[in-house]
Amino acid sequence: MQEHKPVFVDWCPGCGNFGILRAEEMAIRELGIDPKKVIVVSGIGCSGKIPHFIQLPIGGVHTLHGRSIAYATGIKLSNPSLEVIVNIGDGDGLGIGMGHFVHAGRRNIDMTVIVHDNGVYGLTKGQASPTLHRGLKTKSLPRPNINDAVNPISVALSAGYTFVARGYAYDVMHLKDLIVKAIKHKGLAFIDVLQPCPTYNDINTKEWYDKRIYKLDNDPTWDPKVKSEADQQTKFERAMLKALEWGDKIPIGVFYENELVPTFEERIMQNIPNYLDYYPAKQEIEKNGESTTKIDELIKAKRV
Amino acid sequence: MQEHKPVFVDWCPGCGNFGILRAEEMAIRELGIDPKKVIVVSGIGCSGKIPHFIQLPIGGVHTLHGRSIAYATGIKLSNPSLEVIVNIGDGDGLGIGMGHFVHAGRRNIDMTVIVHDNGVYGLTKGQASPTLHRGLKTKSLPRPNINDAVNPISVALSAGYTFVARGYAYDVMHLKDLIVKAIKHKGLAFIDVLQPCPTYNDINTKEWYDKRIYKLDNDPTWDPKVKSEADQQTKFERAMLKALEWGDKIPIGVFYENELVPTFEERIMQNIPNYLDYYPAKQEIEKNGESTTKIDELIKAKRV
Amino acid sequence: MSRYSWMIGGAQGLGVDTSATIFGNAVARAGYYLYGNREYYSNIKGRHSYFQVVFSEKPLHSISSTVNVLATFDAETIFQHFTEVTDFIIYDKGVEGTNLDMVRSMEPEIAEQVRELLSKNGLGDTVKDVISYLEKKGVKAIPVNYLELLKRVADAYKLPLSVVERAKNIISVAASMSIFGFKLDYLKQAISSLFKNDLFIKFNTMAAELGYSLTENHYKLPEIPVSKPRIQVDGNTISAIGKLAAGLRFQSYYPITPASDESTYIEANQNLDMIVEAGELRKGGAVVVQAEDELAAINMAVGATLTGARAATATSGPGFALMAEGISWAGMNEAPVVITYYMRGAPSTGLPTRSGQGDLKFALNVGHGEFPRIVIASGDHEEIFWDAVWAFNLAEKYQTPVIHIIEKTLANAYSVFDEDHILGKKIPIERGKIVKPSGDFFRRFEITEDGISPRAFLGEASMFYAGDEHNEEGHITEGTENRIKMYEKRMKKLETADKEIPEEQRVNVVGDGNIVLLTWGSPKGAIIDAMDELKDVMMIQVKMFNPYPKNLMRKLLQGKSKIIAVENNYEAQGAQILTENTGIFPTNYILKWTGRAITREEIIEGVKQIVEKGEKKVVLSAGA
Amino acid sequence: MSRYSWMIGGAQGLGVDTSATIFGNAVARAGYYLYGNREYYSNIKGRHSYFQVVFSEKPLHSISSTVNVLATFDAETIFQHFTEVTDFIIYDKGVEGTNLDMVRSMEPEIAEQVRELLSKNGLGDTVKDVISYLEKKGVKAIPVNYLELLKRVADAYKLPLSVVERAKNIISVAASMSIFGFKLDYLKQAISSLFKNDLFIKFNTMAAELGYSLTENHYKLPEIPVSKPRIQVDGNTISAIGKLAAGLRFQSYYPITPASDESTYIEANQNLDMIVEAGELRKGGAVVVQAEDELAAINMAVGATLTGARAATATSGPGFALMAEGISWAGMNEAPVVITYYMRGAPSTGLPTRSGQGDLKFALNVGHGEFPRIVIASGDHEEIFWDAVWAFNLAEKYQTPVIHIIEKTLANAYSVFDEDHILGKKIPIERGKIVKPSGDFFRRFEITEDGISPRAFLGEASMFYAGDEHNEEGHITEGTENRIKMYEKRMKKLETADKEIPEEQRVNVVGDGNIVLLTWGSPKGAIIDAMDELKDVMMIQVKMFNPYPKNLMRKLLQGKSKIIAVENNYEAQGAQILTENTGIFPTNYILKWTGRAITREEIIEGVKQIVEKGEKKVVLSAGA
Ligand SMILES: Cc1ncc(C[n+]2csc(CCOP(=O)(O)OP(=O)(O)O)c2C)c(N)n1
Ligand SMILES: Cc1ncc(C[n+]2csc(CCOP(=O)(O)OP(=O)(O)O)c2C)c(N)n1
Ligand code: SF4
Ligand code: SF4
Ligand SMILES: [Mg+2]
Ligand SMILES: [Mg+2]
Repeated sequence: MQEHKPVFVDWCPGCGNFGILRAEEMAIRELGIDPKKVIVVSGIGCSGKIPHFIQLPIGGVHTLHGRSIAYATGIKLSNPSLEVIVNIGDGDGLGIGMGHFVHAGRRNIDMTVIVHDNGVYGLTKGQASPTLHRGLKTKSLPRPNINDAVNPISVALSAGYTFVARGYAYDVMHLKDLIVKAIKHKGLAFIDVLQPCPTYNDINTKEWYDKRIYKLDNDPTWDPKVKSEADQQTKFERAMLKALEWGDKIPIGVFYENELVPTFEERIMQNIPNYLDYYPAKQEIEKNGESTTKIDELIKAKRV
Repeated sequence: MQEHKPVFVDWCPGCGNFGILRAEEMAIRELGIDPKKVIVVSGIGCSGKIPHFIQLPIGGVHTLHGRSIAYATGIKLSNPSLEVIVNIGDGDGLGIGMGHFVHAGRRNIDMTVIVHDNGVYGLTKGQASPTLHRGLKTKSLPRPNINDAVNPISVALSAGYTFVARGYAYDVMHLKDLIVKAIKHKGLAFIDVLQPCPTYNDINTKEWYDKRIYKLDNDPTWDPKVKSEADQQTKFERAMLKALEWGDKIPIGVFYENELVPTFEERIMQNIPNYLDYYPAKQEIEKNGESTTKIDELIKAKRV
Repeated sequence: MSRYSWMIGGAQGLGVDTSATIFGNAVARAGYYLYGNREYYSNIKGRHSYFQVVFSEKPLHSISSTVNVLATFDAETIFQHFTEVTDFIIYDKGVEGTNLDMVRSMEPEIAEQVRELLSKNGLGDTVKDVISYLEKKGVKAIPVNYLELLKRVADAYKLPLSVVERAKNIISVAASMSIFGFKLDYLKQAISSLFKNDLFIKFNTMAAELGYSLTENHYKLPEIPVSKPRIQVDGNTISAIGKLAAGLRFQSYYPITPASDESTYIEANQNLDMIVEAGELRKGGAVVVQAEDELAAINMAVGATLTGARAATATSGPGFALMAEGISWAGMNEAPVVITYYMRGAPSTGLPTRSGQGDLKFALNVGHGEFPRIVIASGDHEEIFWDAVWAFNLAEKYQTPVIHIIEKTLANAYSVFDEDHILGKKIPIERGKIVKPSGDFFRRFEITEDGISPRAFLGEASMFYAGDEHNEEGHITEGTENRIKMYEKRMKKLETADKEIPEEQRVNVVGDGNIVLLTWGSPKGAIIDAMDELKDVMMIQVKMFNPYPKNLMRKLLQGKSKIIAVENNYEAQGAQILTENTGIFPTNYILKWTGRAITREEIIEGVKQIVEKGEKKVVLSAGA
Repeated sequence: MSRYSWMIGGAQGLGVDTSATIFGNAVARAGYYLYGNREYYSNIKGRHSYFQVVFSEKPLHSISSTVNVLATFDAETIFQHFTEVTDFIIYDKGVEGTNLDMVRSMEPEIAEQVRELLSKNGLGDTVKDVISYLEKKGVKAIPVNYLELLKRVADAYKLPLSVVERAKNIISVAASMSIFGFKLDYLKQAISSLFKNDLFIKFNTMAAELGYSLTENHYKLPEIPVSKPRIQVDGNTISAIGKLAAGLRFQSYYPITPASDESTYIEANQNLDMIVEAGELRKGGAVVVQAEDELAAINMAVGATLTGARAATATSGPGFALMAEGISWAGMNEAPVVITYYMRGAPSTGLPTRSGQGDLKFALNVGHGEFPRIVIASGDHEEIFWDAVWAFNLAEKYQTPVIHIIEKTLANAYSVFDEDHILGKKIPIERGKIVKPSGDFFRRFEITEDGISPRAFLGEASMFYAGDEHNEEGHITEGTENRIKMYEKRMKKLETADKEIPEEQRVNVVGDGNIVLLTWGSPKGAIIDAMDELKDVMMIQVKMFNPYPKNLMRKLLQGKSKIIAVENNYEAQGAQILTENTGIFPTNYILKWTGRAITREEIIEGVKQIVEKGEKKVVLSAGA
């Protein structure tokens, strides 16, 4: 068997996922990180296949529906030298995975979460995803959607993500820039990517988005970055209000950016001072077939 | 065996849960609902025991950790004539149950969710719950909490709850009023109840709260109720900003109230017109040991 | 036996299923019974999918290893299936020059195998090479100029080529009809009945005419007079209809292949008529909720049962795994929830669109702790209907979760059978011990002799449920005496069920030879269909695994020369359950875990290997 | 055999555990081995809890049905336990007038039983009635005026009464020490070593002196010289230490009784020293994450294993149920995750603070699909340590999830044993086939003869994992040939393990009589302790359920006159696994599902019932 056979990218023609794939590859290249240190963790769905399709020698972990953030957490915390990117579907990450999505915000681990937001459960044939608005009837729905939509941006802000952005799958360069920023960001970064699904979502199409999307950066006064404690409250509130904008105008770009919140890794270091130098994956637990770990003290503390 | 032996209320002396119990009983009495039509659904935790302790002949369903909203959904939708109240712990409802908590907001079923917010996992001996703030070290924690807290009010608002309030376990009359309003509210109501746990949470104590709590109603201009579509955006934004207030001053009362959003029951009626008259639990599916359901059309549609 | 096998293949998303359904429908109109099996990748567009239809004058339940007529319109189908064709291949003249490397959607490993086979025969790797290989082996190749024919259709209706493109399928279906000797009219009728859009009917009818004239009647199959109406249904649909007939009024689900089509069907048909008084219809509805995950789905359904509604969920492996905790609560609280378990290729995400029987022991032991889990498994489409009804009756009689297993292969396959196997028969509803409470309080968990407590519903009186061990009132108690009795009471229900349900109802037995083919679920079909060519065999299909029909199984297996476990898994889990219950081991195994259905020929060949060659275990691999 | 049983009881939250630990510690100082068992309600304050300590010159592993000395300071303990006392009861003179109705925390059913028993003996329902009942039966009652003694302590240290209240415990412990004839000094030492706060040490020491002088030396137990250091540990702690010794560096968990104490201990001791070069220590740390739920907990741990860290989670029934899907992914992706499964009273929430063995078959079959699940179960505290180490070695050698079962009873019980059973012994670490990849790409799932692929870690080269069926590179593939081989490769690891692990290592055998007591987990202790009074018996304790030691079991059971399954469940699940694997059925059963541990006397009595009275099945119920 030859090394690394090319994998057939089996998304539908015209799928927005191609744009995300290209943007992510470009971002990794631009950052000049050793690809094998980049671990792309995904869930289940059309979106979940992305690690297999990346044309770089990365590490790919295609996990369970809704659980990729948990896998990523285990990977990153036991080897913080890795660059972890989580690609989730909107059903995957914001439907079944909503609990993990919110709780990740409470930890602020230094990694990046990218949602492929197509409004549908693609791989199971087009059911409504949690980001599809109520009353909409996409192609494969027998009737209009009866659930309200979640707002990924406001949920991410509420949850404590310290970098919150929205991108658009067909604006690859802009998305690439967002991914670069998200990866560079110290803390948990979130990008909601509007990703047309030409096969099942015939409402939020390219044409539909093209008419509505504008860039936050167009406004020269828009500065989402928190620079001081004092800044925090105002920037957060502004981001939150901006997050509510949806309809005729849809903003893309960075909503909020805050590096003043300590990362989870930093919080661990309060308890394990040499954590980053000698992290779990690095520790030599065995020598000549024997345990290296000294447990004498623990046992002797139990002496009677 | 005699009918209905009194159940020993085995919460710790001084526990805030007693206040919630009393307020809930009073609210049910005040509303004059037939107690057996009131179904109190709970999860697992000290809070989860509440249905057993209520001194009224209610229906009680003590479910699984984190899943009570799902049980309640099944109960309410198959018998919408019941009055369903969900009592959840903060670990229960906002930790392991966070996914259901958020998605319930998307449905707006006409029921009431009450969180016993004590900052700890009481029944498992005081670990940090998702509402405990970072850096706090309550009695049973070996070290300060390293996770950030979720904000139940802003998450509920983001999720789409149409009635959002906060109460205080030691202000029983105020809490009773909130519960009455929540039950009367047409749609999904949420009350975050600040509930001191004298056994494990030695930080957010009665003294601590008594100093900080104030009532939203004290401000005569505070009117959380959405009265028109136009009202919606402003009232929501104001509630969201208010939700961020925490620290020296902690508001209690109603943050947001909106009956313009159709309930899930109303949405079902778009598809099943006589749903409320002849709901699932009421339908006679059997007659003389035989099925009453006509399937002839369905079968004949498959003829070749 | 006259049994014909036809197959159509093509890239996912191009209408292969529809055309196979139309073909089947047309063949059924000619008076034939049939069985059609669908294979597809976990992909929306572009990967290879195919549909095999087998037909005969007699009812059928399995596919074949070989294909009489293979209808294709792309290169991949030819590369993937040419080894299976025996008589005819219909193919696109335009792809003759396509070689293996050009078919990017084909998995590299599969391309490699094809390349090897061809080069062993001194051939290159183009479609043309394959066609000459086939012709040498006596297969008749029918080249079609699809493009030209489609252009004609497009021109006739002034439509862009892209709109009529899928009529390719119909052309190849029509050519097949002609080869078999079936009337074109049947195809036209099928087209009219299955397409909704008039224009579609028109241009497809034209395509059918064009295709039909491409070939000649080779098999000259006679028309068979049909006296009674027949229906053509797949497993998802017949399960849905069975559940509605059984009185299902609440279904919660989370999308998952191959289960969600059942829920979609129920939702689309949720408005129902009930014959409440003689001659009087009352309208009601089944509520269907798309939950946020399977944890919610199971617990919503369990909650619904407490109000008296018949409630269920449907899922497959990954979702079922998430339901474990909820099922345990249902067991503890004696909630009659039904879980329709669509079994697919596992472990984990596995082969999500393929079949498998690897989860049986998981289903039987799901959830922590001891409580009665009734598990039944269906072997064909008719069984699915009746088992769906049975499941609800068992659930309510024994007040415990019931798991109904349907494999992916049956879910997506269809068969044709006589309508009166369902309509006109009594559909029994047994709701068990339901009472109207008299007082304010109701003791939901009263301890009784047979373990079954009278049951009333939330809202009718004050009553309590708890996942903790509870007393008769449903309140938490940790006392040992109550624990012993309440636990025993729950477990006793299984003994009661074991006494009440005749063991004969839990096992299907066909034949009484000395060689036992011991199976469950879908392999039943292949075995039954193979039995006319096998000597001295007996099929034993276990339909209920808990309570297990131990006594009958002991009796049936007594003194048999061979007990061959036939299953779609590696461990022969059904046989392991036999051993656990009876101490009897199978002597041999015919196993398949590729995710593809077992064919009739594989059974014949497998038994031969065992009986004649003395093989202990035969591992099957047929199917692309 | 000289074996003494002591018990202390009182409302939850009042220090019953601490005083039992102190008592044990003091008794151990006198040279005795001991075993202590903890029982408590799922409640934080107010419900009844108790601790039984059994001690002897020889190592012990079980509790007793009866109690020589019962130390109490409230009424409920007397009502709940007076039927168990044989020799002494220490009680609060102040509660003599308390009657059953006044004890609101007692479950009504239990109160009813007590009332009945007393009234049958013509007695009323006060503590006084109980005391006279006991005195009539020859038990010596020792009334204590706790209030007065406490006041003296409070006065002496100028403390409010509420602060010194818990010294009640120490008073009764001290009185017990004096009855047994142990030196007061040992108690003082135990107090000094177990309390951190100086003031606490002081006033408790005073309380000890007061209590000690209340009674006289009755048993006159000799002091036993101890040559080697001994330790006193509970199951949670020794499991945690075992895991750290094994190299655990990542543990994710969600709080649950009785598992979370293990994680708390690990977190509190997460900073570790490693002997990396001879004589050189290097500091490292084990990361512990409190996850948002068990779904996250298992999947975090599985993720961590992919980086090369030894990773685990710990949970009990409800949490384990939520891990099913993640375990299936780990099986599919050959991730060496360890799950420490603290088994408790089930189903559902069940008896969350009591013990049980009802989840064995769930553990063995958890997760959809077929993949190797290695399951081991420990029978005592020493085993827990070594099995924790074994679990990680198995997981990494066979690259598959390993489930390590520890029952609640062992988790919360403690025993005293010789320190050198752990320290000074070689703690073997076998990491299996770990390689450093040479190129850019690493084929993680290479198909090999023994089913085990070389393993490298994320970050070392490009590699892929997928829950879908995958090829050697880890990319999704649905081809049948790969499916057959990759599936077979995974399953083969179980065969390899079965070949490599000596069956003798998977079974503990003691004695070689004709009557087999077949068990697993905690009942081992009661059986071993009972064996000196039983004739012609043999204990077989299965330690590994998968791969099952079939050959050895067949050999061991051959020709035995009786095979008695002894388990803490209803179905005798361990025996069902025996049958599934060997076709052998047990002849008899001794079963207990009250959530309380099996006592030594229950085993003796149970065997008698079976051997002498011909009972088929004995159901046990000892313990309040
Ligand atoms: C536990 C579980 N439930 C259900 C599924 C079935 N499933 C596969 S893909 C998918 C939906 C994917 O939707 P989304 O996350 O939006 O991704 P997309 O395909 O749209 O990229 C589902 C529900 C599964 N794999 N696992
Ligand atoms: C699936 C599952 N995981 C863990 C537990 C253990 N558990 C019981 S109570 C509890 C925490 C309760 O905390 P909270 O919800 O805050 O309720 P409180 O006791 O504080 O009222 C936990 C984790 C459980 N019962 N089920
Ligand atoms: S179904 Fe939609 S999301 Fe999935 S590959 Fe096709 S276009 Fe993309
Ligand atoms: S532990 Fe806390 S929440 Fe639980 S009963 Fe005691 S005081 Fe109340
Ligand atoms: Mg999607
Ligand atoms: Mg809490």
